Amino acid sequence: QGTSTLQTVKDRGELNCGVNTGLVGFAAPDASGNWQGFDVALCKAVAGAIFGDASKVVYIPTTSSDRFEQLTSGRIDMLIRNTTWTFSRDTDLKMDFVGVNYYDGQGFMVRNDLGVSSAKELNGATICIQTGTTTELNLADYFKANNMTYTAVPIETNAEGEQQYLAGACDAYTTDASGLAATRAAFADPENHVILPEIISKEPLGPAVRHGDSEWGDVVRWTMNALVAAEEFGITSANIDELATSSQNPEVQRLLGTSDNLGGMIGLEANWALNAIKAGGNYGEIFAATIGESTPIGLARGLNAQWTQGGLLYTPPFR
Amino acid sequence: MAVVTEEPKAGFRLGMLIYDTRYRSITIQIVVLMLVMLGVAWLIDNLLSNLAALGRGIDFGFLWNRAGYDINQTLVEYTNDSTHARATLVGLLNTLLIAFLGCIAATVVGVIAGVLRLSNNWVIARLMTVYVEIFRNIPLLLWILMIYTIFTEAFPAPNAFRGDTPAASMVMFDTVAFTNRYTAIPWPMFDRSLGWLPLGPLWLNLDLAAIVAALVGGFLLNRFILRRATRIQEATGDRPTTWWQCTLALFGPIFLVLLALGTHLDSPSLQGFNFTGGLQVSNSLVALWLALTLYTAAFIAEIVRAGINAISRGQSEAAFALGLRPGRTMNLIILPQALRVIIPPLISQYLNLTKNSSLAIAVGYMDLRGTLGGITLNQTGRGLEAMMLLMLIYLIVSLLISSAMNVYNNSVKLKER
Amino acid sequence: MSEATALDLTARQIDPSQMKVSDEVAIQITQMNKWYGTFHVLRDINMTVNRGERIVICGPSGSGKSTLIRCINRLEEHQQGQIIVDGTELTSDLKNIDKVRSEVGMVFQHFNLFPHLTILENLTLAPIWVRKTPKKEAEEVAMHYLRKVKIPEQANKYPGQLSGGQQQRVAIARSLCMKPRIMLFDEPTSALDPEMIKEVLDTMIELAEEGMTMLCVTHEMGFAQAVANRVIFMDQGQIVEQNNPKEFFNNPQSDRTKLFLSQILGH
Amino acid sequence: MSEATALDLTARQIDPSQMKVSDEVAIQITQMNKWYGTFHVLRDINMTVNRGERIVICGPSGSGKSTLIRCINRLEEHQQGQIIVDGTELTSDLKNIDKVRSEVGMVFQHFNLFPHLTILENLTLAPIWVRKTPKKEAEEVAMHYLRKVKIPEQANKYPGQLSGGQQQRVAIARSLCMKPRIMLFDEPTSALDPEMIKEVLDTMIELAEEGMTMLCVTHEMGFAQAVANRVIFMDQGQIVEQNNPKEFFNNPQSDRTKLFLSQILGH
Amino acid sequence: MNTSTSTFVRTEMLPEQAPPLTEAGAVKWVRENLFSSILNGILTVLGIVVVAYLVIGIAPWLSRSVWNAGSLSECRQIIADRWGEGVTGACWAVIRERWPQYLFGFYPSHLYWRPVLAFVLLCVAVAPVLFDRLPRKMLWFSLIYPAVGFWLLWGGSVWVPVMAVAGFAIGYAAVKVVQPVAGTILATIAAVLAPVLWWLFLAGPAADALQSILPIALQGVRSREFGGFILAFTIGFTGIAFSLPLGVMLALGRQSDMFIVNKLSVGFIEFIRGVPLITLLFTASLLLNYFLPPGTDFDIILRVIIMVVLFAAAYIAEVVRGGLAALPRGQYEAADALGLDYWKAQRLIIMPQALKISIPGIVSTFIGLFKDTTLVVFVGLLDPLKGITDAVRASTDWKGIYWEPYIFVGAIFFLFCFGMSRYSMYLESKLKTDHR
Ligand SMILES: Nc1ncnc2c1ncn2[C@@H]1O[C@H](COP(=O)(O)OP(=O)(O)OP(=O)(O)O)[C@@H](O)[C@H]1O
Ligand SMILES: Nc1ncnc2c1ncn2[C@@H]1O[C@H](COP(=O)(O)OP(=O)(O)OP(=O)(O)O)[C@@H](O)[C@H]1O
Ligand SMILES: [Mg+2]
Ligand SMILES: [Mg+2]
Repeated sequence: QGTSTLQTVKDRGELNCGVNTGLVGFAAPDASGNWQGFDVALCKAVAGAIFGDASKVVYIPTTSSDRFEQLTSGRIDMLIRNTTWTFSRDTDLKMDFVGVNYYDGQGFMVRNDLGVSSAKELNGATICIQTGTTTELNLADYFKANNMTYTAVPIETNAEGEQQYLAGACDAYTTDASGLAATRAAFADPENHVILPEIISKEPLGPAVRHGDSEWGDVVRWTMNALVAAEEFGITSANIDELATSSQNPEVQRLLGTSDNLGGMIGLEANWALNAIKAGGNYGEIFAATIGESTPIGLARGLNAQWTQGGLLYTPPFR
Repeated sequence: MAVVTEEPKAGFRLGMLIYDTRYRSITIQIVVLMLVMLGVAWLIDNLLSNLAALGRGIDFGFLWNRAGYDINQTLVEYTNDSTHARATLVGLLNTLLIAFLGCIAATVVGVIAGVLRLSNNWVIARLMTVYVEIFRNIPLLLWILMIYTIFTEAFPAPNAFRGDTPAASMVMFDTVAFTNRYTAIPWPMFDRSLGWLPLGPLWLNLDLAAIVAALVGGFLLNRFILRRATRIQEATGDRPTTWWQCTLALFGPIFLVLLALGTHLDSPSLQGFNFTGGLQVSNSLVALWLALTLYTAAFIAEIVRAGINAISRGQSEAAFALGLRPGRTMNLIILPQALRVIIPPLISQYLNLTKNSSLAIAVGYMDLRGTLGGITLNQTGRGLEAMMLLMLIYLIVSLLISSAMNVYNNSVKLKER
Repeated sequence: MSEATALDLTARQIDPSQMKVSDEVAIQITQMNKWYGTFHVLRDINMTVNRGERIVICGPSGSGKSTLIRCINRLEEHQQGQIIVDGTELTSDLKNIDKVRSEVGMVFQHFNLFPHLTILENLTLAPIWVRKTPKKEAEEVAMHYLRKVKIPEQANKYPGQLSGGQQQRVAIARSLCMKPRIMLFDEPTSALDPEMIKEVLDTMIELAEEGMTMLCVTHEMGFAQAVANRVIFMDQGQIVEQNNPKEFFNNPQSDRTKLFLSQILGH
Repeated sequence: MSEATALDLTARQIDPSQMKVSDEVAIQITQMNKWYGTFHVLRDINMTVNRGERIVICGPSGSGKSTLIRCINRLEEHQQGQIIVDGTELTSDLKNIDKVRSEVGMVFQHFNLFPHLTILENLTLAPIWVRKTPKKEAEEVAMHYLRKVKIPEQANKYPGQLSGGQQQRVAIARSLCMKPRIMLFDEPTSALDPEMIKEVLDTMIELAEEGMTMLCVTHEMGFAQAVANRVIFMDQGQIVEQNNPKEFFNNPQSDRTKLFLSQILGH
Repeated sequence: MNTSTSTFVRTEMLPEQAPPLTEAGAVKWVRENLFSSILNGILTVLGIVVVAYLVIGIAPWLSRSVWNAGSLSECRQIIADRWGEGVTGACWAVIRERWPQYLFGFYPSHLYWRPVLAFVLLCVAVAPVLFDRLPRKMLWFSLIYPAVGFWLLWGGSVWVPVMAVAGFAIGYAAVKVVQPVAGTILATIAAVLAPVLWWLFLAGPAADALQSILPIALQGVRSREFGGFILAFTIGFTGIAFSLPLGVMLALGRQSDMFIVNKLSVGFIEFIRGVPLITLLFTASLLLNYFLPPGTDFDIILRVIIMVVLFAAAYIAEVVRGGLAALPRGQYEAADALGLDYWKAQRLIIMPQALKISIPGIVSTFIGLFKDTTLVVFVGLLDPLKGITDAVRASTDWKGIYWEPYIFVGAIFFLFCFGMSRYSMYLESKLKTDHR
């Protein structure tokens, strides 16, 4: 497309953000129609970075089958729909993944009374899977590698999958571990279900943009990095205004736009990161507010902790 | 005589393109054709430039790549190592299977409901009216979801059959188990199986072929017997009783073939998480089948009712007055006429059912839409190609069905003055 | 109706009273009553028809003429009284009904030919399936009657391809193929165009000349005068007057009859 | 057909030869040929109709009478020869066709009234949409003609509520509302019950008395004798004989005409 | 008895008598309607058993309905408290709490009056079409209703719909101006070309200009905020309104004896009828953009509506074709003979009759279309059946509730579809006796 995405978005005055049609914790409309969730927060941050106003986002629900077309056809500017970064998606489908906002892996959930403690014991089981993701392929590969058989019950949506699983229509429910946790948390009897220890795949979930518009990719990538960096530097939505004026840390100053003008290099205002962080807080705050342990989803940070705490979050330096 | 007119053959004027009946229709057609071609050219031009901008072309090569996913119901050999093309074939066969089963069941249910709706039994007629109205006026998707939910909610999980005092038990002398995943039923196995015959990419199951041959043979034999009865009737006036001969002809050959193949029933039994042995008919198939059947049957019932009503009372009265008994009247007079009225809309219901089976996705039945238009599309991202192929296949199936209908229509058209 | 045809028919100079009427009783109806729901449609019908009699039934619309005639071959069920046809009483006994129906032919106002069968098949259907006649023989009989109604060349056409008059003649032939001893006609000409009425009436007159017992609901007074030996006038489900045609037309007794006759002959 | 009506008409004692006929040519047909596919339905038709003439066309069924009359306002297309109506030649030029059609009124056997419109709407439709007459004026004209055909009180009924004869008179009035200079009738009475034929014929006779140019396909010989100043007899797509009514009926020349006349007057 | 002695004259007419007992009253009714034969008796008993079984199965559940609760677990608690442990009951509280979502999706709640008003006006607009006793003048409102409805639902500047409507006025004016000068054909071309040019190039700027002079606007609402039954109604009714004219055109095309026009219509109709609607919807959501100029992006609801319209139009075309075929040739001939041209004959004579004949078919196509609006869920729109229900069930409060939402949605669909089918039956019976 002729003009740059950033310019298009600025002209439009709104960011079209492709999200899940409804996955609690990541992206789902609440009863009054406001979108909430981990993915949604990133949309808000990007909007904050560009416009200084986190509300200038249009959430476009995408299904697993139409999400890539929505992006390549330009109807959405960025896709942030718990989408796994894979080689073929990055190359063949002409998309650019700009980073990973959640490190996930596929796991299994079973009932306690099934008496299974390892995925290796699932030979012959009936397994509910949500179609249209990488899960089918992982599942097939895993069972093949372990020389086991299974019956797949393909399910269109998570809600349907839960229902089937709870009604006992399948022995195990498989999807990304984050999703399993979220699902289990909402059960009436979470204690009767276990998530098996095996994580059978790497599922780096991240935002994707169209291939060939690196400037726009940079905006999204560095907005995300800014959130991670903010957590690393202890910048929170509570103290950010104070730090913006008083922080002596040069990197914090650069990040918040008080020195240098990093924003100008990617075509944004100087205080872009400040606005991005203000939109929903830093990575840790967002995590805690949407999917963290205090929420019904109750996910631990795990791999998604800062590198300083043994996790994989590691942002390149802002300079 | 003051005739103010020009010779018709006099020179051609431009206005004649519009005001002369000879040229007018040609003019209009050319304009329409040009507009349509312009439109199509515009679309194709957009398509090409869009694809060029994305750096993609139309490429069906993905069909020959490894599919990588499993399908829970396969009528032909399929593993996750098979190609996407094969997955498409599996999906197509699943679509055809549900369409076939649905059409048969819907016809049976629909005809019964339609006839009962005309019955003079007040309770039954009302009941059928309620059934027809309820099913016709509520979206099919809702029926599919509801019936599927009933299945998952109402039947026990397979592990309920486990243990010394199981919560659930099998029915029909421990041969059939209804679970919330599938219905496990006994299935014939052959001791002296004939094996498989390779035919290109597909394998022909010789057992199946033998059974089909026996069925067809029995059918032909039955027809022969009926023909013979007609011949005898024509010659002597008396029609020999044929019902036992027909029964023998219809079922004899298949019985012999099954015997020859060493058939025994393989009953399902619980092993591990699930039943093994026999045949497990997945609930998604059964629920979808039931929903499609009941929904379409409601429409068929109306068609049947209208068809029978369309035959005037005078026809049966005339037959009665000639001394024909009601049964004969039905067979010789009413049915042949009603069928002419019924069959064309019936076939378009078959078409609808086939197309509606694409809602299988709602219950995870892997039909054409679920494989080619679902997982394959998602995995390869080839939306344009997959959708075009999907439409093409549906279109071909539909056209085949409707051309069969046209052949039939033309063959039974009533001769008029 | 069309006076032309009426005149023409009488011009044939058949004297109805000359035609043979035997003493044998063909149809005997005694104190017959019928209701549709609560509507009393036939009231105390008493009637005897001798073999060879040709009876015309007339009366205003809704007076129960069709119902009466349809009771005779049990297309309608009566609730009280007796109907004896050719010695067989009509009860709900299926065998009796079958027997009566195979003795009695019926021709309807709207022909009721079977549109999916050829003329020949229409004619042979009942002989083959009810009388169990071999097909060949049935076809010969059929062709005989087709010749009699003067349309043998139409044998392999379908009813839809024939004119109304031709169709009605086929309907008569179809009844005749069962060799009935009694023929019932329910307004056989009232659905026909005027030109076609004549050809059907001609066929019926021929039948009458051969001594067939006939009951005919019709308003063709020309026909009544030409062949009937009795005219029955019905009103409100009752037989109001009954007389030979001459008397009936020239000297009606009841007021209702007079009124009725003035209406249909008036114009 | 019904001799009663025929007699009645002649009883009016109009002498057709007294009605005015001008020398102006209204319709001129020269060497006209028409085929349906390969079937040669009209052969070398030559015919001149003067303004004010009243021509009756008769002939056996299938002889091409309807086709001829329908060619005159281009409901059918002819393939050879010339048809000139009121100075306008009928070619494939739409303007000429429009012109001719607005000069020529046509009445069909089956009336072809528009069942979804009231009588008044039927009558005003063409004046309003084709002649662009203001509605009010069109309605006045319509009422005028309805009075003329003697059913002004039916103006707001629907065609289905009228008897056949009334419907046909409405159809005539509908044509007249376009103020045509020539009227074509295609068996206007053959779909009517005998009682209704007269009322339609009366209307047509009135029209004739006013000097309308009329071409009428009909078998009503009474009508022909009463008003026609020429009778054309067609057979097998050709004009076989053409004469004034008196000569035509009393002294037919061709054998075919004789045969035909004997058939329709015979019974 | 002898013929000559058979003279008989009734002097006194017999009075009507009551039928014998077997012919009337409840006894007869039961005997004839329930137990007229053994088979019938069995069927009756069977039917009663089935009904009883269903009632016994469902009635207790229904009788234990809870209307006030904040979540499913609360609901279950209430049922357990009230009717004892282990029994099940219906939890209608979910409907009570979420009905705005079922009706309006995520339409801003302070603007609910707009869709409601639009719906009320829709009834007003549809009334004169449905009931011909109402004054014909109301049809003018029906004609401009699409613009009114659009403005109420989506909001924005009033001038956009006004300018859109102006296009039709311009087309009409073009005819009036061109026809006397250049004849019908050119007038037709002008009638098509002028509005199209207007819509493409002038309407937008004109609306902007007027808006800046005389700003009248409603708060804009985005398509994405549509959901639930307003989505179903919007798609359903727009689909109905636009598929009818298109279907009529297609039917005329298919009846036409012009080879190319005929074949194009046939090809289009057969193609659309040959593929499932769901694939067309996917085309709308996935592929349409490939076929449009790079960079165009238009509303998803609009795209879906276009597909639904095309789909329904193909079916309507077949229905109308049946109606056209049922018209006697004489009607065409009479119109010709009166000098009406093709379009006038179609408009004044043929279509009014053909459409009347096809009403049952058209209505059942509409019912199908309305039911099919539930399929938009597969392209990510929040239809009432699955879209909203899934959204409701995704919330922690109402996780695990199945029947109540389904029954609620099903009941509303039934109400409307059944209403439509009854209306068509009313019309059919009315037309049967009409003008007779
Ligand atoms: N199946 C029926 N159920 C109820 N009433 C009926 C039925 N058939 C006929 N009737 C009524 O019975 C009365 C007699 O009907 P019938 O057809 O015998 O009259 P008809 O003398 O033949 O009249 P027409 O000359 O019009 O044929 C009429 O009032 C009619 O409405
Ligand atoms: N559309 C048509 N296509 C082919 N043949 C036709 C068509 N219309 C009429 N014919 C044939 O042309 C011949 C003349 O028909 P036409 O209707 O003109 O006869 P007619 O003299 O009016 O007969 P009738 O008295 O029965 O109305 C007939 O043989 C008829 O079968
Ligand atoms: Mg009768
Ligand atoms: Mg003719």
